[in-house]
Amino acid sequence: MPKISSLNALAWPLVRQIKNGDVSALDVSTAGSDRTESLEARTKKADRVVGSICPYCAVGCGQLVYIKDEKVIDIEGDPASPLSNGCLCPKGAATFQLVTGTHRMADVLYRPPYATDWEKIPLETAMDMIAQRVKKTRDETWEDKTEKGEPLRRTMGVAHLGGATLDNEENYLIKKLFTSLGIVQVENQARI
Amino acid sequence: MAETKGFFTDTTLCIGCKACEVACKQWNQLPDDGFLFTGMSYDNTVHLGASTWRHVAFIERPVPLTPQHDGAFSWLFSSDVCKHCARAGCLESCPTGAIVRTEYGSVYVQPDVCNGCGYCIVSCPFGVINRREEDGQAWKCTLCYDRLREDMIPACAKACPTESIQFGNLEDLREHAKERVRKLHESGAHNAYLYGATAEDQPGTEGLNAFFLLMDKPEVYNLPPDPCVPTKKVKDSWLAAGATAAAMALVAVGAVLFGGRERV
Amino acid sequence: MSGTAVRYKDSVQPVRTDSRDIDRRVAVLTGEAADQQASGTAGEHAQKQAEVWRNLPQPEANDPTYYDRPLLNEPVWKWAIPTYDYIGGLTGAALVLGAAAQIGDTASRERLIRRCHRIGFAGVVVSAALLVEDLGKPSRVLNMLRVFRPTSVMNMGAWILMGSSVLAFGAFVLRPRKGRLRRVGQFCGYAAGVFGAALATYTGVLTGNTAVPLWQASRKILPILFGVSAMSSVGTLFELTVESAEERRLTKLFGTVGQTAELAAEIVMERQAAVVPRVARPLHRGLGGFLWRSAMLLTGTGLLLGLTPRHTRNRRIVSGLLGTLGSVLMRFTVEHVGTVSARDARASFHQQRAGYGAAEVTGRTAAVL
Amino acid sequence: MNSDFIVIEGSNMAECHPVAFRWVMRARERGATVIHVDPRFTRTSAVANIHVPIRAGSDIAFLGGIVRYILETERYFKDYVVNYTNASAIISKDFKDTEDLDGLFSGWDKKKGSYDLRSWMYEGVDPEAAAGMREGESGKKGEPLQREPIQAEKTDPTLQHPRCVFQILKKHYQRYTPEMVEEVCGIPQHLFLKVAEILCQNSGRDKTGAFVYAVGWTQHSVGVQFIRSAAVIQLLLGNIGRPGGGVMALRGHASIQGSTDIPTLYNLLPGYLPMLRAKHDQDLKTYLHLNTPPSGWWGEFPKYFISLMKAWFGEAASKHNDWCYEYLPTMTGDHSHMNTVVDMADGVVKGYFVMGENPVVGSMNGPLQRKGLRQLDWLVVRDFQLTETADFWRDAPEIQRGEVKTKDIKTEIFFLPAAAHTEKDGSFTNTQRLLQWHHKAVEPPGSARSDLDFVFKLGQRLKKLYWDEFHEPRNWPIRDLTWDYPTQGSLNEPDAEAVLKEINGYTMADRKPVEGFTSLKDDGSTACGCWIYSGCYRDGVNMTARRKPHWEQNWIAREWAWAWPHNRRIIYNRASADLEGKPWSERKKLVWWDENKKEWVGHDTPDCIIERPPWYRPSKHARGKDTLSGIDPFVMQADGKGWIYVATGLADGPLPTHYEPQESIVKNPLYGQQCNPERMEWRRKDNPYHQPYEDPRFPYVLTTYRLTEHHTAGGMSRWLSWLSELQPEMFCEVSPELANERGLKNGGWATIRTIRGEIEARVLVTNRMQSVRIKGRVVHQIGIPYHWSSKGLVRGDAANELTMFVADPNVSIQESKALTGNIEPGRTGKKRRYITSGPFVKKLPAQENRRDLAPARQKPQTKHGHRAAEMKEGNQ
Repeated sequence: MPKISSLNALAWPLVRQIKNGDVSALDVSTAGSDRTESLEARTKKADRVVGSICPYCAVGCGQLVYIKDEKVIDIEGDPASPLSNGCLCPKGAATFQLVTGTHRMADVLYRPPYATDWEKIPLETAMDMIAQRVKKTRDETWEDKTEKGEPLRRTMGVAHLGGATLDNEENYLIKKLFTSLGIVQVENQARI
Repeated sequence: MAETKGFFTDTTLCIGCKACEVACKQWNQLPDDGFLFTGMSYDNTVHLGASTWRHVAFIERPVPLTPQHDGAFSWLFSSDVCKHCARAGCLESCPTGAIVRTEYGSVYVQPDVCNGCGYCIVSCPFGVINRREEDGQAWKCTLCYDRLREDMIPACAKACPTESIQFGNLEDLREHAKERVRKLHESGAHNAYLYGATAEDQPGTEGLNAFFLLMDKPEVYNLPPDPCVPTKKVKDSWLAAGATAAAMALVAVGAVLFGGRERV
Repeated sequence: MSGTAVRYKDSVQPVRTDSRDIDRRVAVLTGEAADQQASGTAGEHAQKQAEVWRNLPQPEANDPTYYDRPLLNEPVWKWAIPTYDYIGGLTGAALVLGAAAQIGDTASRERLIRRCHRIGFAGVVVSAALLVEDLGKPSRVLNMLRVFRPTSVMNMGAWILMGSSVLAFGAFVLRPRKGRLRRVGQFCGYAAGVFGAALATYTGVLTGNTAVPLWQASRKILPILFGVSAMSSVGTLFELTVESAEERRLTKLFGTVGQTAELAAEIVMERQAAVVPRVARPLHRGLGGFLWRSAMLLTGTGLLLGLTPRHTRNRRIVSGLLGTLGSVLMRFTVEHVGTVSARDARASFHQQRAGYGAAEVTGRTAAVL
Repeated sequence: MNSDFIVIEGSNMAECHPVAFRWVMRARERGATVIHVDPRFTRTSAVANIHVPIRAGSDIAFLGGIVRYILETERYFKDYVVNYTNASAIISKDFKDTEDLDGLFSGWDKKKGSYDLRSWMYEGVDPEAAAGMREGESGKKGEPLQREPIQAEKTDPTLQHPRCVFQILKKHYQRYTPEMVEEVCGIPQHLFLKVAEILCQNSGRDKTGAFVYAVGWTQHSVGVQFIRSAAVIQLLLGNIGRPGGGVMALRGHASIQGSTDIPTLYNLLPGYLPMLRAKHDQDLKTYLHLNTPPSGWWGEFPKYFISLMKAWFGEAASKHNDWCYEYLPTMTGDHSHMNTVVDMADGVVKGYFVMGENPVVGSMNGPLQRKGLRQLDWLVVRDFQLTETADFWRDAPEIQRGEVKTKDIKTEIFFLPAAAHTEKDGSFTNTQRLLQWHHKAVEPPGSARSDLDFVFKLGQRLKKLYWDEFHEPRNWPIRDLTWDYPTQGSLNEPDAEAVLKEINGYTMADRKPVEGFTSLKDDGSTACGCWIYSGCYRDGVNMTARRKPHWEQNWIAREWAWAWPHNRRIIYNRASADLEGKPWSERKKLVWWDENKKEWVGHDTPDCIIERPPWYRPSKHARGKDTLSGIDPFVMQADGKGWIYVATGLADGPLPTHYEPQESIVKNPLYGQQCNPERMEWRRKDNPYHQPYEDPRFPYVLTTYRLTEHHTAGGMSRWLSWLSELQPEMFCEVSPELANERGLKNGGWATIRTIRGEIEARVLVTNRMQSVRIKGRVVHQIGIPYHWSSKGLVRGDAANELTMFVADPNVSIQESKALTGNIEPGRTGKKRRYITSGPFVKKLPAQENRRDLAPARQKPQTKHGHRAAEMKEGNQ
């Protein structure tokens, strides 16, 4: 819409121009708008800044996450990092889109055997179902000993893949839980 | 009035990673420019535009980079950006005062003022500023005006992993750039030179606040060899216009006074 | 099962929103370009436009470009601008003629003056409308008058149009009155003449004052071309309407001079452009070449037809039409060839290498390699 | 950054690790020579001082050539080599080199189809234990850390003894001449010599150089040996444990290092403790015995293992029940990814968890991957969006082509949205072993949860489910598993710091975090989840979250986050000082012995026993780490020396030897043995191979790779418009010559085919793809990035539809960087076929035996890897 102040005679830049005796009217001091005058980096409005690490490759560049009203307003490099000095590669620079993009799913989906479509189910239900599947498969495929009588104490019926994109703590719990369940086929990208 | 700020883009340090392009889009929250496979080496954004304020050019040449290099091939990268000319075509042609010269010497389009007349687009000798299809107004690099206000450096310069994009006080950058060229010449890279570093280097724009270190002809990077802000030449046009106006008046008066009479 | 099933067909491929695809529930967009409008389909749009590079990615050694991509962004102006150029010219010239006609004993020319002022008044209104029509943000048209920026031809134009409008209105409304009002109107008429002259020619300055190589090369001749074409526009327009013998002779003279000059200017423009062959290309090749020739042809035949003695009414109308078409087409052609020229990076490169870049004003070229 | 030369080989650093490359550029500007050895002219080559075009998969020949050059010209760093490496060690009489056996080492066992390592051992050292290690085909073959009680008994400091490592090395590489290098790699001699000379000139007391590699080296059937050859060069030049030196691995994922240290890998327990092997580790005693060498750092082994058991099973783990040793499952062979997939396809594996990975696109032989998924009972996928793996049942290529019907797929699938790194606390371990903490910034959207939360709550549920069955011994581990992490927040997620504290370790008595692994005990008084990470939470401070700006500390930046072990930034840095403990040179000083303080000091944390003087020599009866003398920098090696010659631990030879890839276009010019004899094959109908060389149907070399603009299988980039617009479509890169030969047009379409499948891609014709000349014959190479697939904003066929299952014997990493294939103009259209839906190229008589020397062929049929080979001749 038309800028009100440009109609209001006093705030009319032309008036300012004459006051300033500015012939060219090229400078912001003459032609600048109110918005321009009050312009500032949005990061200044952030409620808090959270230190983070780039989730892409293994260089481990430092990142700063700016939050306002519990929403992300900006993610950029952390100058303090001795590894990256605030730099990011294109992927790292796109982290904002990675974590706030519309591509991210917020629903738990379930595809029954032979079904042609996903259906939405509650998280809790899904967790229960998964736990039951694990137990069932484990019990059915449990191996105690080899024919030679060597100890096995395991199941080959359940396997896991993934970890290189996860946190150490997560990998630790995965390894801890699955090993105690007798699952040996735990693998990740390190092998791929 | 703060000191004049600018970019020095040293193409010999560029690795063509496009971090600058994405960092710019992220900070300014620009939309994508379309998913377009161009067949132009690794360049799929093609040109600066309304939604692309940093653009990395990829040039494959059948000649070695310098005599020191083996093989008969080299690959040039150059991150192009608005030049923020000392004499800026877009600025001087903007009828609304939407485009202004900021306290940092940069050229800034005020999105709340621009009425999309489109005159700046044809007035830029570098083809930088543009209007997006769906969009009513002109857009271009702001030199991160909003960040400068908080003493933050522009997003592209901050992200650049190899310091190919350097931001700072124009004077310091110029000094540093000259030194850099000297070093390169010593190392045998004789075709290294500065593009638009000073008014002497580029009289047509009286120097670029965002200047470059290049290794080949400007045309190779899609940069004009001797650009000129149109307003430098507008005098001729006004004179011609004045003369025409006068002539028009004369003919009119003549026609009125003598043209009306019946010829015998 | 499927009764309760939530369908996730869309999730097979991600949903595009505004080419940023940011989920506003978890993030805020307040960046400088956050308001930039972009439909999710901008992508496909771009797909259609750009053609894939088919050769080896390698610049030509002696005449390099960047994959033959344009250096400049082409004009975004639509039909409204050339139309504006024509109408504005017509208006301006009419106001000039109107002012001139006010000189001396005007008894026999009242109808002419009146008609000029009517055209002038109607013209400025239409011109303003066209100007608004072409803006990306019409609502912001008034920003044209935010500042007085001498370097911006369009800003000057805005003020000129502003002035012309006021004066044309004054002349049109007041001059028919009696006494002081008439004198004011009379003054407005003269003043409108001055502004009209500017209105008729500044569009040429505006077009020439750009980086588009062909327009740049024609920057001296364009104001002249536009100006004289404005004269012919008036002349040919009056050809179409019945006049008193005196008025006819008078306007015809005005128009004929303009038309002749228009033809001459077109030839000169082509010559000047051709100094750097690549620059003149759009005038010689393709649609541009055809339109350019046609415009000249129309103007030419119109002129000849008008000059032949023994005027029948029909012949006048025909010559008038041809002339008018010629002028209109010329404006559109100039617009078109400019667009074509902007697409040709080599036009700029050759022009500047040939010393018609900054060297023209600075006396030396800056190109290093 | 402190290097004088940097060889980037098997990595495209500028493209895949731009920010790390920042430091390479710094070094280059300081005058270092950057050399890029790569089949393609990449963005790295563009800014390197020298680009060396090489035939994909021939790196060992090139590096071997450099070793030979160093030895011939006597340019090795003598003091370093004699004292810090095992060059002087004397090797057993029974050792035979590839020179003698035409490409095989001594000890090849026809029946087992694998090596018996006894003959490779140091003279006078009992090889039994070493042999023991091998028998079980434990996946830990070649696992970098040695545990055998090995220390060379006999050495010859003059390096003249005919059987000393140095002389063996000389002999082994004598045929790797510049001429041979040119013949094998296609590298012009002058270029090779130039590089070799630069390496030598820029090494020594005052100069150092680094090798940088990535998956360009690991993804080969001789991957480990590629890296070994670089290590040999660096040891000879004295470039390890010193500033600007080293052999650097650049890894692709945020915490891929972490997922090896705290392994989501089948063959390891946290901290590189080996997983139990059914055959050997039948009880705790044997397990500890086999893994506790009397010499070297690993003498500490029991402390680490028992502390781990305490961490996992808490009070339940006691001396009486062998610290719950019997709670752990055992291995019976190689259970790595590709075997898992094969087992899926064969119906052995019924349930599968996939977390933050997209194997359908990122792993070998896509069709086989999907075949496996189709056979599953249930699949759980956790990711940001529906990946190709989550949606394989409705838009995989074979579904689109109608060869497989969605309604016929039985697999039950759960998709759970994952939380992003900004929505959870946790630490990543980067490629330099640096643990860095990322803090939770916002709550995850909707039902998205962190994997920590998922696993924790899954565990809780299982404990409940098994409640009534805890009497069963098999369920005791679940019963006793310590799983009482405090929860927090509105989603009451487990507290990641609590987990980190457990990883760091604490004393059972008062639950205080331990100082570091040196304070771990083997009496059950300490618990520690991962001994190498011990110290990351010392004094209850989260060291990994330290963010002290680099400008407030020295260039090593010891106070930024935390590096294992013991916050050491450069490992084996004792080697940066000479025998007397003085820096080799002022320019390259890092750590040194301070006579006044009577301890090691320096910029970095010294990687040695801090108060042990350089002149310390162990007594005869010394055990464990006391055996490390003052001049043994390589504390993780049993003998504290850098191993030029690997006496044990590697499956496929003590010295790197050039073998051709599984699929090559040429015959091995060096030996009769064509391929790595120990490589793992999967000879199945759904995983066929081309002929070993000169397969008329597949005349070109294919190599896969990544681009800056995308991330691995694309799960984190193909859905982002800002990245997608930069590389919007699948393409392949070919040289102008090849384009002419096959009529390909730049920007046009091409179909690339292997016997596994075929894909279509846009063509980039470019001089960056350089054809190499092998014996005057032009070898064309085709480059195919592997980022794209059927989903996302930008799409294209997936490169891994073409690749095969075949792997390195040491670490089971597949070979995707060098294989053969064919290319033709035009799109594939409907006729496209995959091996899973039947063969589609004309059958040739199988010539498998051309792959191996006769004795190497007899491979018994056991469960996994090449041992699983169903010997179907002519399975093409």
